[in-house]
Amino acid sequence: MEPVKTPFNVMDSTQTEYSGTLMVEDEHELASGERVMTLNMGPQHPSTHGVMRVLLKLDGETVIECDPMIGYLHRGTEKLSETKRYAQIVPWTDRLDYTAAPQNNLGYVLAVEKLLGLNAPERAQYWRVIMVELSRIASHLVWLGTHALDIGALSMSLYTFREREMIMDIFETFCGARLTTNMMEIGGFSRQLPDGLIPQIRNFLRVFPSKLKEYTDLLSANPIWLARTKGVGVITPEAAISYSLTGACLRGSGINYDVRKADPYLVYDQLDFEVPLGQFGDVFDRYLVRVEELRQAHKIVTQALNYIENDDRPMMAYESAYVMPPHMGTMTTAEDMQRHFVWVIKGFSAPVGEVYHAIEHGKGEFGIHIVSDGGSMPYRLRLRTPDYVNLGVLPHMAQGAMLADMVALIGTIDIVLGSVDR
Amino acid sequence: MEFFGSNYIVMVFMVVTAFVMGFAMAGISTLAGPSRPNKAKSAPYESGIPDVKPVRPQFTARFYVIGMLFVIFDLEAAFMYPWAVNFDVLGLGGFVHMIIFISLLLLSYVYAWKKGALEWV
Amino acid sequence: MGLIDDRFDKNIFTTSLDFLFNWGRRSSLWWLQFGLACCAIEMISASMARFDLSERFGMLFRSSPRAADLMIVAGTVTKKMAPIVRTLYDQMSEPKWVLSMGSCANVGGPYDTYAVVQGVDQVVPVDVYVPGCPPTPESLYYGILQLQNKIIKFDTIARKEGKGRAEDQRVAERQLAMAGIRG
Amino acid sequence: MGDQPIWITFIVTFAIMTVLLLSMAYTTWYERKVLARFQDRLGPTRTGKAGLMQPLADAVKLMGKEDLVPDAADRNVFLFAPLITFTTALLSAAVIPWGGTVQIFGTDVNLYPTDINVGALFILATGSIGVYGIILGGWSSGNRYSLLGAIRSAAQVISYELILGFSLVGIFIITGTMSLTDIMFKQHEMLSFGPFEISNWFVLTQPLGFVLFVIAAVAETNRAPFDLPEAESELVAGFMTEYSAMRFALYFLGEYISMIIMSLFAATLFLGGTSGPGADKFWGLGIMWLVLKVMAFLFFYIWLRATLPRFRFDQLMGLAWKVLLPLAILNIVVTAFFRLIGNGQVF
Repeated sequence: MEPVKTPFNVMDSTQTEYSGTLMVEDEHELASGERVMTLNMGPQHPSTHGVMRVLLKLDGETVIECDPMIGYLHRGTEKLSETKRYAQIVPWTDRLDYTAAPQNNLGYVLAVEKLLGLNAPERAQYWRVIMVELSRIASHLVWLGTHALDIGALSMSLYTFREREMIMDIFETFCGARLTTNMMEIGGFSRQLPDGLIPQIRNFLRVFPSKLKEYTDLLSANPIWLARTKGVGVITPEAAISYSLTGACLRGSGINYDVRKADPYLVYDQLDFEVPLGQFGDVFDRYLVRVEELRQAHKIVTQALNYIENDDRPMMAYESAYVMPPHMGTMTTAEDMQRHFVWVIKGFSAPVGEVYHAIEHGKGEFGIHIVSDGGSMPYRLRLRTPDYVNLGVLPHMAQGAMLADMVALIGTIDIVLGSVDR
Repeated sequence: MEFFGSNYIVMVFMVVTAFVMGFAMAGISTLAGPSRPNKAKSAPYESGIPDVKPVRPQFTARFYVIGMLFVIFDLEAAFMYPWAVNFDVLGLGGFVHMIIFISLLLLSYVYAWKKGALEWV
Repeated sequence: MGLIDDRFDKNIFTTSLDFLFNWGRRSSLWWLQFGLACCAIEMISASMARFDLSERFGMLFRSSPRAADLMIVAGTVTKKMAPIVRTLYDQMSEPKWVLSMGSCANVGGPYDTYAVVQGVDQVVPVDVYVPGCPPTPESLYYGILQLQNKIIKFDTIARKEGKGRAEDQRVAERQLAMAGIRG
Repeated sequence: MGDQPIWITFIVTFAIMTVLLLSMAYTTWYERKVLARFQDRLGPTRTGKAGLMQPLADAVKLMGKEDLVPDAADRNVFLFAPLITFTTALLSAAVIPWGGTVQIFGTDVNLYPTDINVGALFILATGSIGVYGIILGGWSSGNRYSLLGAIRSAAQVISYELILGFSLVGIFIITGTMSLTDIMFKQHEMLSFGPFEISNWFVLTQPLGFVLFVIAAVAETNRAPFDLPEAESELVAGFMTEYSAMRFALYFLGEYISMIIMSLFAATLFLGGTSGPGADKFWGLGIMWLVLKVMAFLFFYIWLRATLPRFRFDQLMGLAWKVLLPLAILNIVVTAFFRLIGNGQVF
């Protein structure tokens, strides 16, 4: 029998002759007569947040040059999307920034809805906001934990992941999955809200502020934490703009740009929240900005939940032809059954055109550019992932930093390699 | 049983025992552990990058500065111990001498600080 | 080196010693801190406060492969990453185990593309596969428990004639058992 | 040294070394359990009751691992280096007293291996030799992380060695001796404040020295927040990166034993060693008090590890040379001055 998939022929490193060629040309002498030491961090390294590789040139412990190398997790998501129908692509967006799957879902779904000229019902929009903001909290908690762990505050990651588990439970109640949620659908939500979801969210909202205080108590006034983060990795506002940073990296430098305010989507213009800004653009400011964003996200979820809690309008834009008919109708009426059949077998044909839609992701501006040729699959789908763009500033920040600062700098950008490499 | 150096017999005994213990423990894993060497295994580890040149050990000059400072200050400390032990005997005279000594020490310390020997970067 | 390994026939001493070593290996599986993709986050979740996989089972994160026993391949292995996974596996000291976590590492998962290795078993030998995309921490538990059961049955010193012989012996034993079942 | 046949000394010495090795194993268990409680976890539970067999399993596993020597390594140095750290760590125990002379089965037994008149210096000296193990191990590995870790470790340990040494001078001034046994028994004397009587622990008369000593001791043993030589997030495993199997374990043993030794040292110097209620009536109680003090110190070590982020290298060196060193010298001068007044040699 033929093998279904051809085996990948990996270089068998047990057999390769060991020649040591990689680093030879990288070593040279400085003007002071000292030798430059080349140090390779990653792909397997405790603090590169996945499989990034950073090649450092060191003079003693000072970084002269920093060269981030990516692509170790390039999985071809964009290319793969061209062979999938619009509604099928959502699960792949989960796996871009896997700490914040609902946000990726939302970015994609909104882009498709823009292409189709579709609007989700208000109730669905509010629930989207709730889920996305919860996911923002979860993603920031992962960032806070790992960032603190890199700098050496061991217990922090355990505390943040403890609260993150509560959000994971909420997601599990809502859609059945913890991490890769596949939560959003084009047109709203077709599923009913499960029992016990709202008390669960309420419980989280009640507990979270005290936990947040616990984190800041542990870090914000800790002299070692301040020494490690203040004045490290400074990005001036000009540099932040010229590196086209977004998210907390940009706002940490004091520039007020948040897609939720600048170009409101969903119902963000009806919600009351503030955009925290940094002052000096160093690692500590970005830490403060993100911690404040946690508070704001908590505020947003509370508002949205208060508004939508006792609502029982439909969650799906069933009037649209692009949306799968309701389950009950499929079972009872012939028209709906036919529509369902066509939708499942063939998908819908999107109008010809080109759209770009951006959302404020936990890590920055997450944009999706779809080119449609009128078929049921995108002709081209381009992802503008925030951390890929933000990563570009690493060599700039690393100039003259110390080796130990590198882990703080990598942590402060908040990269997730699934999203960087796509 | 009291003779010169009797204390140090115990030390020798401890050194030998500790060394034998350590040697035996390291030996057990040599004996009991498997051994399947290959090319990649004996290459230096560098975060998984397969083909790396071993490093040539070289230190930055700054480490030598710290080393020299240490030698200076540790010698001073060595002078200080006998003084401290005999403090009651030496009395005020010893105190004044030591103040002068420490002042000289501080002078060199301030000099080193101003010269930037204590700055790492 | 390796003076007593693979050198003796099975007898009461070798089997007891084997049991002792296997018990130690099972109870103290230090794992290589090595996350590739989404599954890594679930792996980290599993080792954090609620699940505490890493400490309760006597496992510890080690960053250096030299001191690690278990490699959890958590996530998509791309073609660019595969040689590095292989190198890391080679650089781990014997005895070592590999746990393939998640669909991507098992078979390539949803990524049937030009960039992705369709299963990490094409690169390194895998002991336990944990299905799921990503597997929940509970699934990872189950995989670890399976691996522990596997390790305790592993015989090292008694494996006199090498791996092939031991495999043959296992096949023969299995056939004998099957014959017994069939009557 | 009191009158006792040398074989009794050897037995006592051997017993102390064995106890140290065992207690090291259970220090790892203690650390894992306490750290787990700090972090809302359980710690080892599945290997033996409450994970009590865990250190044993770790040891057995490490014995059965492959002992790797990389090609790039300087083979002999690489194999020898861990033994230096391990041996010197154990050797420090030679001068720590676990009590005075006691009667066991009608024989006088000294509860310490030896009592040299430079005991405190001896521990500092063995600590410095221990660095050789680290620096040789890191240097000979032929690995970048190891080399950086080794250099960091050397610079750090020599800097804090100095502080450690200076912080003790105050005690030497007060006691007029460097023998740890004498220093310990000096603290068994009572101070009376009217109706109250408290032990004359040197933590009361040397508070600044105590603080300096504790900071330097944490740094000296390469523990958090000074754990730069093996800073996991930067240098993978520091100087231990290339070590596997028991040689790796020897470094581990060395680190934990020096942690215990430093705790013993601190307890003896500043917390009265075996002194405590009832310790003068029965020597076993004295040992129990000492063990309790050591456990408190170990708890403190773990507490630091659970709470604090890690220093950066320049901050670490700056702390030692710019803050702690002047303070240590100030402590010496002030102590000497007050001693002069106390002796009536001035004014």
